[in-house]
Amino acid sequence: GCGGGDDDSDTGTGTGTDASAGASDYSSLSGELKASGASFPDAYYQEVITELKAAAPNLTVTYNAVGSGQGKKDFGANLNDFAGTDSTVKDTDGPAAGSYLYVPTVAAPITVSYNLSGVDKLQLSPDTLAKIFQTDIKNWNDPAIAADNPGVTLPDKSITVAHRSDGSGTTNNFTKFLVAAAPDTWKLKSGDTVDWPASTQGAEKNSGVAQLIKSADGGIGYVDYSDAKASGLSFAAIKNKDGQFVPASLEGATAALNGATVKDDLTYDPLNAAGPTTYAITAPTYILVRTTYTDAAKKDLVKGFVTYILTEGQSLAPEVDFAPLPEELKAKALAQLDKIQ
Amino acid sequence: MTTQTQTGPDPKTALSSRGGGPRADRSFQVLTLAAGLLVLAVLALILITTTREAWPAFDEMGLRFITENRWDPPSEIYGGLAFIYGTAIVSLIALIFAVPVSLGIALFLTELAPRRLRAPAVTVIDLLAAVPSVVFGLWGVLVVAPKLVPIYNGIHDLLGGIPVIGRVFGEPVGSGRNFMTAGLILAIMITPIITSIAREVFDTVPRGDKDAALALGATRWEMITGAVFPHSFGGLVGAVILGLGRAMGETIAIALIIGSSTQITANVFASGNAMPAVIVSQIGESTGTFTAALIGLGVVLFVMTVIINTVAQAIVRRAEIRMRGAAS
Amino acid sequence: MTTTAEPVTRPPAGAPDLSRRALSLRRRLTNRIFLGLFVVAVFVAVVPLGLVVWSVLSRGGGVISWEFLTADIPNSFRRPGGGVGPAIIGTLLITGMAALMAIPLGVLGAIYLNEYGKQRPLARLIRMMADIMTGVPSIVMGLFIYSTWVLLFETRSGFAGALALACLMLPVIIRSTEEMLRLVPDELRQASLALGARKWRTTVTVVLPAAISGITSGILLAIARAAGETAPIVFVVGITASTNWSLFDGENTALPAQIFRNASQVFEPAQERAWGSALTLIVIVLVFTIIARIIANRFAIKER
Amino acid sequence: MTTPNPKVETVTASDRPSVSINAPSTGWGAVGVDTPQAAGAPVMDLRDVSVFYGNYEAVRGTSMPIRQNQITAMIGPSGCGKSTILRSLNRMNDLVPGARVAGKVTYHGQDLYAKDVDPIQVRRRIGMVFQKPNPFPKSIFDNVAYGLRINGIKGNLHDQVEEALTGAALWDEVKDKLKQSGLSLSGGQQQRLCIARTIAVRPDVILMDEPCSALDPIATGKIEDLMHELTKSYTIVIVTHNMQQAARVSHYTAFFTAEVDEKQVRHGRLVEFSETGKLFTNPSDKRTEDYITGRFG
Amino acid sequence: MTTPNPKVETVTASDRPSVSINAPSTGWGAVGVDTPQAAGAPVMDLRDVSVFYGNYEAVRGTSMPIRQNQITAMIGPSGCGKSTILRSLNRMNDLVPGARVAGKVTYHGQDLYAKDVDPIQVRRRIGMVFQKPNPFPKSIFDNVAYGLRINGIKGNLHDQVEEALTGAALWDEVKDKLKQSGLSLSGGQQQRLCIARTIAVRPDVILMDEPCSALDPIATGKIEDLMHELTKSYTIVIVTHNMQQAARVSHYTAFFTAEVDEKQVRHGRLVEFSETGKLFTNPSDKRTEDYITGRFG
Ligand SMILES: Nc1ncnc2c1ncn2[C@@H]1O[C@H](COP(=O)(O)OP(=O)(O)OP(=O)(O)O)[C@@H](O)[C@H]1O
Ligand SMILES: Nc1ncnc2c1ncn2[C@@H]1O[C@H](COP(=O)(O)OP(=O)(O)OP(=O)(O)O)[C@@H](O)[C@H]1O
Ligand SMILES: [Mg+2]
Ligand SMILES: [Mg+2]
Ligand SMILES: O=P([O-])([O-])[O-]
Repeated sequence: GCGGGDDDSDTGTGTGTDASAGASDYSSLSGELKASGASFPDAYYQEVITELKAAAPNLTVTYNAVGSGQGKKDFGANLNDFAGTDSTVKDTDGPAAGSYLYVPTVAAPITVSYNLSGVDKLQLSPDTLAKIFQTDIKNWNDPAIAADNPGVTLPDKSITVAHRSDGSGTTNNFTKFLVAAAPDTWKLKSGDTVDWPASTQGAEKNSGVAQLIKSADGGIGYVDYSDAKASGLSFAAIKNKDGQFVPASLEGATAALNGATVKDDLTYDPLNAAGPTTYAITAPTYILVRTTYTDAAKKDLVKGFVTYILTEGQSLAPEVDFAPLPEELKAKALAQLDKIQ
Repeated sequence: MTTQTQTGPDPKTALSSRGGGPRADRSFQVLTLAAGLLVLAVLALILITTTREAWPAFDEMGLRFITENRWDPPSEIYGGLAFIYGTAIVSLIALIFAVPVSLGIALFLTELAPRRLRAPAVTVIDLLAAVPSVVFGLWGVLVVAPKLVPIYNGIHDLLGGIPVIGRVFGEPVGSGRNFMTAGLILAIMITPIITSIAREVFDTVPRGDKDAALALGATRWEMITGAVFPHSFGGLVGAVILGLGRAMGETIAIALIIGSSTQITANVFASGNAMPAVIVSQIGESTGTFTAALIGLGVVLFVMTVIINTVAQAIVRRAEIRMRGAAS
Repeated sequence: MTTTAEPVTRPPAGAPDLSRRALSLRRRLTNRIFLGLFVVAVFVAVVPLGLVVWSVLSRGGGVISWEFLTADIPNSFRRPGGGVGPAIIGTLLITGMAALMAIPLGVLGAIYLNEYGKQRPLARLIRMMADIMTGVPSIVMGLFIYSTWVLLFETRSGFAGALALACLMLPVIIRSTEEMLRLVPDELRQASLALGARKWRTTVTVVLPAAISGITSGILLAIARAAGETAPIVFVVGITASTNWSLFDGENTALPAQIFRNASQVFEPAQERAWGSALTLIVIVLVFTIIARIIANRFAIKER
Repeated sequence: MTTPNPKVETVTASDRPSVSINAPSTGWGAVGVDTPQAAGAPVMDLRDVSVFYGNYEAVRGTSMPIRQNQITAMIGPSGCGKSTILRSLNRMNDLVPGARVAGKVTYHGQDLYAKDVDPIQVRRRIGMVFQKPNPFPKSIFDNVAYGLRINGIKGNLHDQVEEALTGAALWDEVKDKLKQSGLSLSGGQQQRLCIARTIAVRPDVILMDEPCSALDPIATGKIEDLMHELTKSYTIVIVTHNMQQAARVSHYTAFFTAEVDEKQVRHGRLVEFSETGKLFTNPSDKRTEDYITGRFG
Repeated sequence: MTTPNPKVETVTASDRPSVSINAPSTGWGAVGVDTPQAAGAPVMDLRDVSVFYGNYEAVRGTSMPIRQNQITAMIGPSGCGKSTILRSLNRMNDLVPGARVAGKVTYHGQDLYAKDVDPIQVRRRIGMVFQKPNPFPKSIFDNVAYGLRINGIKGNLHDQVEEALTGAALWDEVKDKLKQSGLSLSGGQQQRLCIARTIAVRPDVILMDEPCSALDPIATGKIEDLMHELTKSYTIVIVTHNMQQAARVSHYTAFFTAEVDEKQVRHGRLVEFSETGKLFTNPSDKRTEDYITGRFG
C-alpha cells in the first residue's frame, strides 16, 4: 500500500505484518478469482484490485457489482468464488446455512446530502429526517427543521426527496438507521427497496441520486460518502445516539464501528451506534467466503485476496472515502479466514 | 409406363424422381419449420421458466399482484398496478408522438422526396436505430430532462387550469424525469422501427390505386388518405405493434428517465415507473419472494403483449374483411 | 403561349377554369399543410439524432485514442487512463456469435413462414409469437438465460450473452426477412421451378439473393439493437478487465455494460470512458451497417 | 355477344362521322371552333407533342385532335407510346419523375401545360379509367362518392352516386349491396365501378387505357355498350391493343408505331390519324396496312 | 418487319402440315404413334382435362394433342383458361394452393400426374417461358447457367451457355457483356435470355405464355423467327392474345372460350382444335368464327 499517511494507516500496517505471515508474498498468487455482489463497496474493491495487480501480477480478480442480492444468489449457485454483500444472508437468499463465512471489509458513512441555496450548514435529527423522507414535512421552513437548526434562516421552499430507484444496500442501511433511530416516526420499514411516497423522486445508483439532488433546488437525498464528496454536495450533520450533531466523515464512521457490538459470525450493526463523535448513519459491508473450497488453489487465492484487503488494502480505504476497520475487528476478520477449508 | 413409347430421346421419358431430390426438398422444409418452431419453443421456455420462478409471488399476492397499487418489499407486498399503468402510459405517449412522425417520414420518403434524397434519409433513419438505448438513456437524463422542465412548466401554466386537460398536464416534477420525458425518448427510439416498416408498406400500394385517386382530381394528400391509407391499414398496424413491443420492453433508458415513483396519476409530468425498468433496477438487490415478484412483472408484461397482439390481429382481420369484401 | 400563329390564345368564353384559383382554399391548404408536415416529421426525427450524435461526439470524441481502443479496462473509476479494448473485443465476439446463431435461424424461419407456412394456422401462430417475442424485455431475456444456461453450466460467459442477444434478434430477423421475401415477385420462383429446380434450390439461389438487400436492412436493425443491449450483458456475461477471446471460457464484457457501469459514476475519468464507449459503439454499429450494405448491394437485384 | 355497333366486318365504315382527315401532321385546331358545342368539335388538341422520360424521347411530334362526344381510339404495337400520349392528356405524366411534355396540348383552347394551370383541375375534368380495374379498398358507395367528396361537389350524395352507377350500367347489380367492398365485385363489375367513380365527378373527357384487356368477352361487351352510351355526354379517348375493339367502338383512330432513329433509339410515332372506317378500309400509310392486316404487332 | 412465315393474309394456310383434324373432342392419341420420330407425332396428349382452383372449375374437359416439332397455339378471350391449361402441361399448377387437375395429361405415353412422377423431372423436360420477361437478378451468364447447374448437367459450362444463347439468337448481342446483369438488357433481349435459359437444359417441349405481349414489334418479330428456328429441335406450345401471331407462327391452333353454365359460373372450354390454316379460313364452330372475325374478344 502506498501511504495514506494518517494515524489509521500506521496502525493498519502494524496489524498487517502480524497477520500476513502466511501470505505476505502476494506475487506467488496466480490464477483467477470471480466475485460479484454489492455495489456499495465496488469503488473500494476495484481500487484494491488495481493496487494488488502490482503486487500479484499473475492474479486476476474481477468484481462484478450486480448488487448484494444477486451476489448472494450467484454465491448459492456457485457462480462466484466470493460475494460482496451489505446485508446478512437470509434463508431464501441462496447460500445454504453453514456454507459461508462473513468477513467484514470496510465501512462507509451514508450522507444526507442536500441542495438548498443560502443554507450551507444543516443539522437534522433522526425524527426530522424520517419525516422529511416520508414527506410528512414538505417545506424547508418547517418548524421541525428549524428546531434542529437554531439561528439558521430556512427558505420557504418545497422539499424534493431523492432516493434510489434501484434496489440498493444504501437504501437498506439508510432505512435501517431510521427504523433504529426514529422507530416511532418512520413507517416505511427497511429494505433494499421500500415503498417511497409517490411525490418523491427515484434515480439510478448513488451518482443518479447525487445528480438529482444537484439538479433540484430544495433537493435532499441519501448518498454514499464517496459519491457525495466527488459530486461536491453539501451534507447535513446528523444527531447521533449521544445527541450530538456530527457531519459525515471517515473518522465519524470509524468511531461508529468502535461503538458497535460485533456478533460471533462477525456481523455487526454500526447504525445509530453510541459514542459522542460517532456518525450515526454508517454502513458495514462484508465479503462472503465459502467454508469449504473444493479447489485448494482457489482457497489460497481467496484467502490471499481477502488478507490483502484486511492488511495493506485497509490503507487504500480512506483514499476512496471508505472507513477502515478498527484493529480489533480486523484481527477477528483475519482469524475468520483460517476457518476456510 | 414407358412400354408403348420408345419414342423421344430416351432419357427424357424417365419422369420418376431420382436420387435424393425430393428428400432434399423435404429436409429443407423440415429445417425451416424447425427454425420457425424454435420461436415457439423459446417463447414457451421463457414463459415456463419465468412463471415458475415468479410463482411464489403470484401465490402470495394472487390477483392483487396486478390490481393493487402498493409495492412495498419490506412488508412483502407486491402490487404492480402502478408499473402496469406506467408501462401503458409511457408506451401510449411514445406512440402518440412516434406514429405520426414515422408515418410522416415514411410518406415523405415514398411520396414526396426526390429520388436523390431517399437513400441518405434512409441512412439517417437507420443511424437513429443504431444508437444504443443506454446512450439515449444517458442523453435523456443528463441533457433532455432538465431542458424540458421549463417547457413543461409553460404547458402546465397554460393548460393546468382547464378542468380535465389540466389534470393531464399537472405540476411538473423538478427534475424533468417523468412519464412525458420517458415517452418522448421512447418515441425517438421506436421511430426508426415504425418508419422503416411503414415505408415498405407504403411502397406496396399499387401505383394504379394512387393514379386512380389522382385522376379523379385528388390532391396529393387526398390521394394519400383515399388510396394509400386504406391499402396500408393492416401493414401499419403491424408496424405500430412492433414499435409498441419495443416501447413496452425497453428497460435501461426508461429506468434512467422515468423518475421511479410508484404512483398512478393522470399527470403526465409526474414521475412513475414501468415494469421492465422496475425489474432491471431492483433485481440486483432482491432475494426470495421479492425476486419472484420482479420476474412476475415480466410475466405480466408478456401476457399484456400477447393480448395486445391478439387484439391488433383481430382488428386487422376485421378491417381486411371489410375492405377486401367477402368475395375474395 | 408563345406561338403567334395560334388562332386561339385565350380560353373561349365558357371554357372551364383550370387555374389554381379554381381549387378551393381549404383543399389547397389541407394539402399544403399535410405535405409540409411530412417534411416537419423528417426534421423532428433528424433533430434529436443530431443532438444525440453531437452530445456523444463532443464528449466522447476527445477520449478516443489508440490506447483507449486497445488498453485493458481500469478497475478504478477515479483514475484516468486505460481503455475499453476488452469491451470492444467482447462486443464484437458476443454480437458476432449472436448474429451467427440468429441470422440463419431467423432467415430459415422466415422462409418457412413465407414459402411454406403462408397462412396456415401454425404459420400464423409462429408469426404472432415472433411479434410477441420482439416485445420481451431484454432484462427478462437475460433472466431467462441466467436461470437456464448460466445456472446449468455454473458460469457466466460471452456465449450466454450471445444466446440472450440471439433470442432478442431472432424474432426481429424473422419478421423483417419475411416481409422482404414477400416482395420477391412470384415470377422469379416460377421461372426457376419451370427450369426443374427444386423448391429449396429456388429459395436459396433465386429468392434469397433477390431479397438480400432488404433482408440485410432488417438484420442490421436487429444487430444494432442487440449490440446496444445492456441488461442481459451485465446479467449473464459477467465482467472482465482484460481481453477474453473465448466465448465459452470465463466471463466477458461489452461496450454497453461499460457505458452503463461508468456512466453511473460521478468521477470524471469514468464518465469520459462512458462517452468514449458510446461513441465507439455507435461507430462500430455504423461501420457494420455500411459494410453490410456494400455486401448486400453486391448480391442485390441489379437494376439497369 | 352484343356489340355496340352492328358491324360484322372489322373494316367497314358505317355510322361514322364523315369528317375526313388524311394527313395527321397538318393542323385541325381551327376546325369546329366556331361551333364549339357541336359533336365533333375538337375538345382537345395536340400539336407536335413529344414526351420525354428523362433524356429518352418516348414519343415524337404527335399532332391530333380529340373530338367532342366522339370516341377516339389509339392503337399500335406495344411500347409505341399510346399510354404515354394518353397520360399527357390529363397531366398524369407529371407524376412520373423525369417525365416532360414538349409541344402543346390544349383543352378548350387553353394550354394544359401553361404555368397557372392546376393539374388537379385538369384531372378532375379529364378523367381516367385504367387497364386493371382498381377500385379502392372501400365500399362500393364510398368508391363512387370518393371523387364527389374530395371535390366538394354539392348536392345529395346518394342521388349522385346512384346516378353515376346508373350511368355506368351498374346500379341494378349493386343497389342492394352498396356497403360491400368494391373489391368483392367481379372484374367486369369492378371496371364499371371505376367508370362510375370517374363519371361521378362529371368530367368532360374520359381517358381509358385498355379498359377491357383484363376482362372476359361478356364484360367487355358490356363496357363497349357503355362507352357508346357515354358518348351522349362525354368525349372518350381509348387505348386498346385490340384492333377489333377499336373498329367496333371508335369514331376516330390514331395508329402509332415505334421507329428506330439513326442512333438506334426507339421513339413512338403517330403514323396515321383518320376516321375509323377509313383507317381500317383504306389506310393511307403502308405501315398501318401492315399492322391492321396482321403483318406485325 | 421480318416474319417467319411469308404470309400476307392472316388467314391463308401455306406451309402447314396437312394433317387434318376436325373434331376437337375425339381422341388423336394414336395418330402418328407408328411413325414416332416424325414431326407431328403427339408428344403430349390431353384427355378430358379439367382444372380446378379449389371448388371452381376453371377449365372443363379439354382434349387435344401436342405434336412433335410443331407449334401449337392457344387463343381465346381473356380468362378462358389458356394459361391454366398450359400450366397443367408441366405441373406448374401444383404450385397454386388448391389447384387440381382432373383427366389425363400424358407425355410420351406416361401419365404426368401419376404418383411416382416427380414434377421436377417434368419441368426439366417441359420448359416454360413467361409473359413478362423474368430474368433472375444475376449475370447474363449465370442466368443461362442456372438451369445447367441445378440440374447437374455435365460438360463445359461456358460452351453450353454459348450454345443456348446462340440458339436463342442472343449470343452476338451479349457475348461481350456476359457478366452484366440480365436485367440490364432490353425487354426483347430479356425474353430471349429467358428462352436461352430454358433451352440450355435441353428440354423436349417449351411452353410459352404470351411471350411477346410485353415486347415491341421488332422484338416480337425476332422471337417469332426464333420460335420457327426452335421447332427444329423442340416442340412448342404458345398462348397468345394476338390472333395474327397465332396465324403467323403456329401449325395447330386451339381456340378456347369461356361459357356460363346453368349456375351462372364461368368455365373455360376448348371450342375448336385444328390445323391453323383451317381454323382461320374455315372454322367449324360459329364461336370461333365470331372470335377470329373480331365480333368479340
Ligand atoms: N415511367 C417511364 N420511364 C421511362 N420510360 C418509360 C416509362 N413509361 C414508359 N416508358 C417507355 O416509353 C415507351 C412508351 O411506353 P408506353 O407505355 O406509352 O407504351 P404503350 O404503347 O402504352 O405500350 P403498351 O401497349 O405495352 O401499354 C416505352 O419504350 C416505354 O419503355
Ligand atoms: N390461382 C388462381 N386461383 C383461382 N382462380 C384462378 C387462378 N388462376 C386463374 N384463375 C381463374 O381461372 C380462369 C382461367 O384463368 P387463366 O389465367 O387460365 O385465363 P387465360 O385464358 O390465361 O386469361 P388471360 O388471357 O387473361 O391470361 C379465370 O377465371 C381466372 O380467374
Ligand atoms: Mg400502355
Ligand atoms: Mg393467361
Ligand atoms: O451501493 P448500493 O448497494 O446501494 O447499490
